[in-house]
Amino acid sequence: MPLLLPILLALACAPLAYVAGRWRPGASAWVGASGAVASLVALGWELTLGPARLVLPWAPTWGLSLEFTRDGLSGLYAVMALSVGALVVLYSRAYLPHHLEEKGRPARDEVRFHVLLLSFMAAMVLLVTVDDLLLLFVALDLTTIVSYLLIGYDRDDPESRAAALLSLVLTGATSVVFFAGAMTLGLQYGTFSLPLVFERAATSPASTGALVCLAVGALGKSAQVPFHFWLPRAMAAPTPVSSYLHSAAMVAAGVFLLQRLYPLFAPALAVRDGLLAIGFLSMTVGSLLALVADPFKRVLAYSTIAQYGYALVLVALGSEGAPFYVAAHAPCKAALFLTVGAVTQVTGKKKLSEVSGLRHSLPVLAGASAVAAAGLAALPLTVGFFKDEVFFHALVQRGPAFMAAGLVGAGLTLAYTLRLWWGLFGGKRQDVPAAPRLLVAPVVVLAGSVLAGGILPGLLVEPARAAASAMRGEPSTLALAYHLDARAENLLAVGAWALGALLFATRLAWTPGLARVLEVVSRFGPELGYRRLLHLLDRLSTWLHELEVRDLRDRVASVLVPTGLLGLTVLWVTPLRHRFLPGTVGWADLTLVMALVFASGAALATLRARGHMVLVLLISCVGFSLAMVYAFAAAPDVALTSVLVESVFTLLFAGLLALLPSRRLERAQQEAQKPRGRDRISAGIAGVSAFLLSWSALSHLQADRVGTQTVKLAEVAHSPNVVAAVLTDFRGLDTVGEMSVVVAALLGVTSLLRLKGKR
Amino acid sequence: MTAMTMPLWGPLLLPWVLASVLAFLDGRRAWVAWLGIATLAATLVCTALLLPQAWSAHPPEFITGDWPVGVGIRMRADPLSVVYALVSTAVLLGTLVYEHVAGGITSRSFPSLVVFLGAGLTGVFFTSDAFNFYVFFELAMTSAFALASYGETARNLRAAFTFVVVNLMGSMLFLTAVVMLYLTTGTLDMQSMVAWGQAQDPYALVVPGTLLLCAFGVKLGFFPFHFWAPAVYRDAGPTVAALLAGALANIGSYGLLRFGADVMPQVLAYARPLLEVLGAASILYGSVLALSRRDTREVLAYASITQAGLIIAALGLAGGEGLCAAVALALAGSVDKTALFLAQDRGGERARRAYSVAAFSTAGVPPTAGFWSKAWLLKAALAQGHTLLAGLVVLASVLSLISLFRAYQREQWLRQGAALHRGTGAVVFALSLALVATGLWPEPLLRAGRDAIAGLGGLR
Amino acid sequence: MILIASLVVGLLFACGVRMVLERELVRVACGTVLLTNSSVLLILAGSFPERGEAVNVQPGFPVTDPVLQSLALTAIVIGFAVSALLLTLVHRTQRAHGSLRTDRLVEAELKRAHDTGEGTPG
Amino acid sequence: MRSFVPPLSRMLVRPALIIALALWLKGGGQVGGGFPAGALAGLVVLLQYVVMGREQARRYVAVRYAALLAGVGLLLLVGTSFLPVLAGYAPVSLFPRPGQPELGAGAFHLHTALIFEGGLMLIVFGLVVTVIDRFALSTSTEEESGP
Repeated sequence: MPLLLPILLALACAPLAYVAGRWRPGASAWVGASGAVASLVALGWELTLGPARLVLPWAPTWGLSLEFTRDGLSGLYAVMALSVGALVVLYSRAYLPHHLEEKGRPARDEVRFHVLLLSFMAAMVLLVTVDDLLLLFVALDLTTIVSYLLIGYDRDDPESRAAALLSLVLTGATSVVFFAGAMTLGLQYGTFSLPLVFERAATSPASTGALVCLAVGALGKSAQVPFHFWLPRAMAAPTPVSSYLHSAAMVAAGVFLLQRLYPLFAPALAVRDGLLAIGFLSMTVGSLLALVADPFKRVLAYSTIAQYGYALVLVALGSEGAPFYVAAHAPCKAALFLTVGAVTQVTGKKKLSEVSGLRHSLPVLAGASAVAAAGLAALPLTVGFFKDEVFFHALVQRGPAFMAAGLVGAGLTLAYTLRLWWGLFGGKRQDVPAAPRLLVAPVVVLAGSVLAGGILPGLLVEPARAAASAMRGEPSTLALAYHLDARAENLLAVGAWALGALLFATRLAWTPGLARVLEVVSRFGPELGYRRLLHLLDRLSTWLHELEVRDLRDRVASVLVPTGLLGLTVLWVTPLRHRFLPGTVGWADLTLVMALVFASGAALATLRARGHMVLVLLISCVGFSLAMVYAFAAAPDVALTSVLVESVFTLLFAGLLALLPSRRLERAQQEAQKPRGRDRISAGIAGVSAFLLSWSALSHLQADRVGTQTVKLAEVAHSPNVVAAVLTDFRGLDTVGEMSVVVAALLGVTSLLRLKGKR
Repeated sequence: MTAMTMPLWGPLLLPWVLASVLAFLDGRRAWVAWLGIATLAATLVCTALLLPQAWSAHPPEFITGDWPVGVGIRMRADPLSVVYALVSTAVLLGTLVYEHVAGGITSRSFPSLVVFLGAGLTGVFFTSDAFNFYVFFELAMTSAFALASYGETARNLRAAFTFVVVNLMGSMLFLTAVVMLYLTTGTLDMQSMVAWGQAQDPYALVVPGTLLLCAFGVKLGFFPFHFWAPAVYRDAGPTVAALLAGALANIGSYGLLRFGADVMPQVLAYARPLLEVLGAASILYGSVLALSRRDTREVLAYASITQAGLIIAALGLAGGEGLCAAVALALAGSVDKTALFLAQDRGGERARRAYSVAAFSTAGVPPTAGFWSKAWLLKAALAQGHTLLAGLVVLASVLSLISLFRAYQREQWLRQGAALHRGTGAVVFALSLALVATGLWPEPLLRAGRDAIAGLGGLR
Repeated sequence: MILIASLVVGLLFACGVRMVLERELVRVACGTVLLTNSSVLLILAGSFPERGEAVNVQPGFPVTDPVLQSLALTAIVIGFAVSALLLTLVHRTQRAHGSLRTDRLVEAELKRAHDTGEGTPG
Repeated sequence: MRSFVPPLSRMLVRPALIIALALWLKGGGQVGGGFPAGALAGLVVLLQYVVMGREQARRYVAVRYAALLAGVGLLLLVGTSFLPVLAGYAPVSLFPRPGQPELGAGAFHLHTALIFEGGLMLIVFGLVVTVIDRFALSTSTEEESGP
């Protein structure tokens, strides 16, 4: 099972790091990073072997198995997750101690962070390698859970707790919707296994509803409009979290899902058009917000929303460049996040308006981040150039309107990237202490890879093609090369640069106005809707709770009244013949009827009883009359028992009354005689339904009951008294149980009324 | 009965005898508590040993005194009985261990009553006789009545009083229903009732069926029979709340499955629209009300109403899949509730983790047991074309995610310096581990759900 | 006979419910006793039509269903045990709250809920 | 209230207990059984409590250890029902089994049902006496400490 090796190595990272961390907190990051690198190496070796699948038995009851795939798509994303993961873990080794010190937390909490980060990496690797709809969802939710824990890592900080909850709710909610879609598809095709699903989808396309559900899950994960607002809030997390989850991993998961499931979406043009619109919308919204945001991490967060909007557009267009776009974007964005993290750590500042001119103090960081920024803005000689190249290529095929939109988008990207970099490193000189080497090194590595991809694009062609063909299920002809001619893509790129430069140069003129407009607009955004909805639900909840029953009497009534009404309804609607038989009354029944009348009279009298003693006597009167009934009904055992029980009970009640303070009793008495109208109604409903239900039951007596059999068997059981035989022998188990009830009640009594001094 | 196979009376007798012995002893002593724990552990093992037999073609059964069927009481251990007994005993065991290690038992009779509760539950699950069901049911209920006031503050007593009075109504309804069943069918043996129902007019069973639904509704606590639950779960001690919500509520779901799906499948089919409405109402009511509650235990109480609603809705779905989902929901929910109620009590790192795991499970987030049970319900609902119910399940998941994690973040023990107790942490950790393990390898849960239903009267 | 018996069952049940819905703990306990009585009566009412001699049965004579009798006995005993427990609980509850009135329990419950800052959305 | 009631109630103890015993032993053949027997015995003790107070009533050993008696009763009950399983019989098999000869004469037969009923009697007696005892005890503390 060679396919498992990288996955197992990735899964092993977190536990290994935990063990190492128990030994020495600092070691966890190194162990985790080396594990990630080992997994990366194993993956690289795997990928040279070509595509493969692995199926392991899992839950045969549901026909589920653990299915893994190794193809271009999973390879590309896994490499991304592992390599960025390793770098970020190392970076956090340098970042975290300072962060923890600031928050006043012990240094050993660092291990938890590394473990969570590595768990996230493992979840991500799992997500991209599984080949089963259900497993996709499981891995997706794993990333949700770990991201909740990571975003809420500063658990003493209310803001980060709120951000964590928001991201949990939004990504969790959308992924449940995804699951509903997956379940629909699973039922439609009779399997969750992706290759089979794709195969069957070729003949019968997936239902639009299911596809929309799947898309919602992906959009929520990738922070696309209208679910985008969780991402900026999630920037409350420590920077390594943002740089990993919100550049290369978690947000990538959503777009990855769409790429993985592309064969399902391919024939559904309406859904794809919807995705296209959302992609453009996210692009615009993200870019504009990135242009005016002040905290650097927010700029990057909005940029992420915009960039995944591009990726979404590519998927919606069915472009073969979609996987490549995400892969090219990831190192650039991660490097920039790491840069701003380093800046924050060195300066203690978080906003663009608070820093400037850091290039003098942090030259290496400035240089490396310049490369990353160039990559993000798609300048030549970086891998980013090609991401826009494929983007433009896809747009060109759709016509001028799309081309114009792409041009504006790319221009905006350049503008905000310039604004960010210049804001940090350009302008008036500020002197700050040098950044620790471990904070800078990952940025340099990432920048190096961005540059390498830009200079030697040929290296990237193969993986990009493999991923594209895995996504679209057909061989890819994707080409990545510099063409020094006036083709549309190049013209668009040049146009975008010009636009970006223009926007950047004139930024002082339009920024305040745009900021004001956006502020007004964003007040009516989906975030407001979310808040309103939640608030409304809270109000509804409180209102319902105010209405809720809290009185003991109403709690009892709420059991009996619905039961009574339900019973009456059932009697009303069930077509049963001879529902009610009045029965016959002979002279022999006279005594019985009289005893019954006596019992009823006593029961009615209890309602009028003022004093407690009278009440108790009336209750026992009911009991004795019923005992009489049983005696006349030829049930002497029952009669005897109920006489004795009634006597004991009367005395116990009397004892209780003697116990209770008389003033309290009197006070309670005065209150007791003021019944509410609804109590009468409840009692009426309960009584009427009890009457009708018992009448119905008594009208349908089965003549041949087990009782007759027991009479015959009593002699065999050596017991002339049949009732005794039933009690002790035939149904002896009942009696043992019943006596256990008595003992349990006894235990309850003794624990409620303890002997003095034994407490 | 060879030496190798576990006799059916083993798990039945063991807690019963030892509960009687424990009744003599002072439960506040450590060794007595450990004896109670050992009893429940042994019961658990004995029940587990019944598994292979229960899964065989002829589940183990006996009739008391070897009398003819109907005259004697038949006990039977089919898969449904065994899985319910296993989970309930495990929950009781965890709770008893928790109470003991959390600082000692403060009442003389606590261990004995918990074991009596265990005996009652095992009896309820194994009996195949309607009246015997009532007797064991009363044994479990009375032990719970006696346990409900544990702690004995004014608050606990108030909860106990509410619990006892409301549940007495439920017991009364149940007794009436059983008697009506006997009067109508002439037998108390469940298998014979199945036969009667197939031969005669099933409409005659509708009235007792309605009463049973209401009686079990009170135990399970679904809308509109749930009004006692929030107050009791909030005001009873945390251990007691765990016992009531985790173990005792199982009687409700089991009873509905046993009487509904096994004894009176025709009546169940007849009641489907009603169950759907009640289920949907409980799901909505529980999830919405949980949102604004600030007391964690109240949040959990409403979450358990949602859970009850899901079970009812699952029963309301036609076909076996819905019933399977109901079993899985009940089993997973039982462990969830116990873990949640216990974890919110003391705090500590492990309790915190356990709480979040159980909360994820309740909300149906993988990889937890709760995910599979909700997935099953979703699957059954979608397979029936019941999009509305599927939507409700999704909504309930989201809302319970919000309310449970709001409570999680609000709790004091989230902050630093929460008391860390090794023993209590270990108990809740074990429960959450079970949830995750089932989530990662769902086959046991799925098989339990599928096979528990396979032998029931409705599908035979 | 059937009609009369079920009427009495209904009447006892209604009186019991009416008592349980009273504002006072002792009456609640009394109400449950009445409710138990009504269900026992229902059990035995099943054997009214064919009642006979339970002791020393001679072949051919009518017989009161012994199973119903034993069910009634069991129900009586369980009802008795639970009521004893309930009485004790009434005693303890009134001592803890200093009142026999159920609305006092509600007040105490609401007060506690109010103290924990309940009722405001979080 | 110095009247004839206290001596009378004391005099009632023995006959009542004898009737209870008779109810127990004849339960198999005629009306009676363990439950009424236990309730009757409990009733007599109850009378002692009501008439003579707790201290006087607790002169009897059986009253002081009533709760324990209930436990013994349950053990008897469980033992009679379940010990036969160790010999391979079904649970709740009473002896003599159907077809086996009976021992005894007249209305009185030796039968394990007797032990069974005896357990019943002890439990019911235990419950009744314990409840009244605790109530009585509670009254005396109530007077001391108040609500």
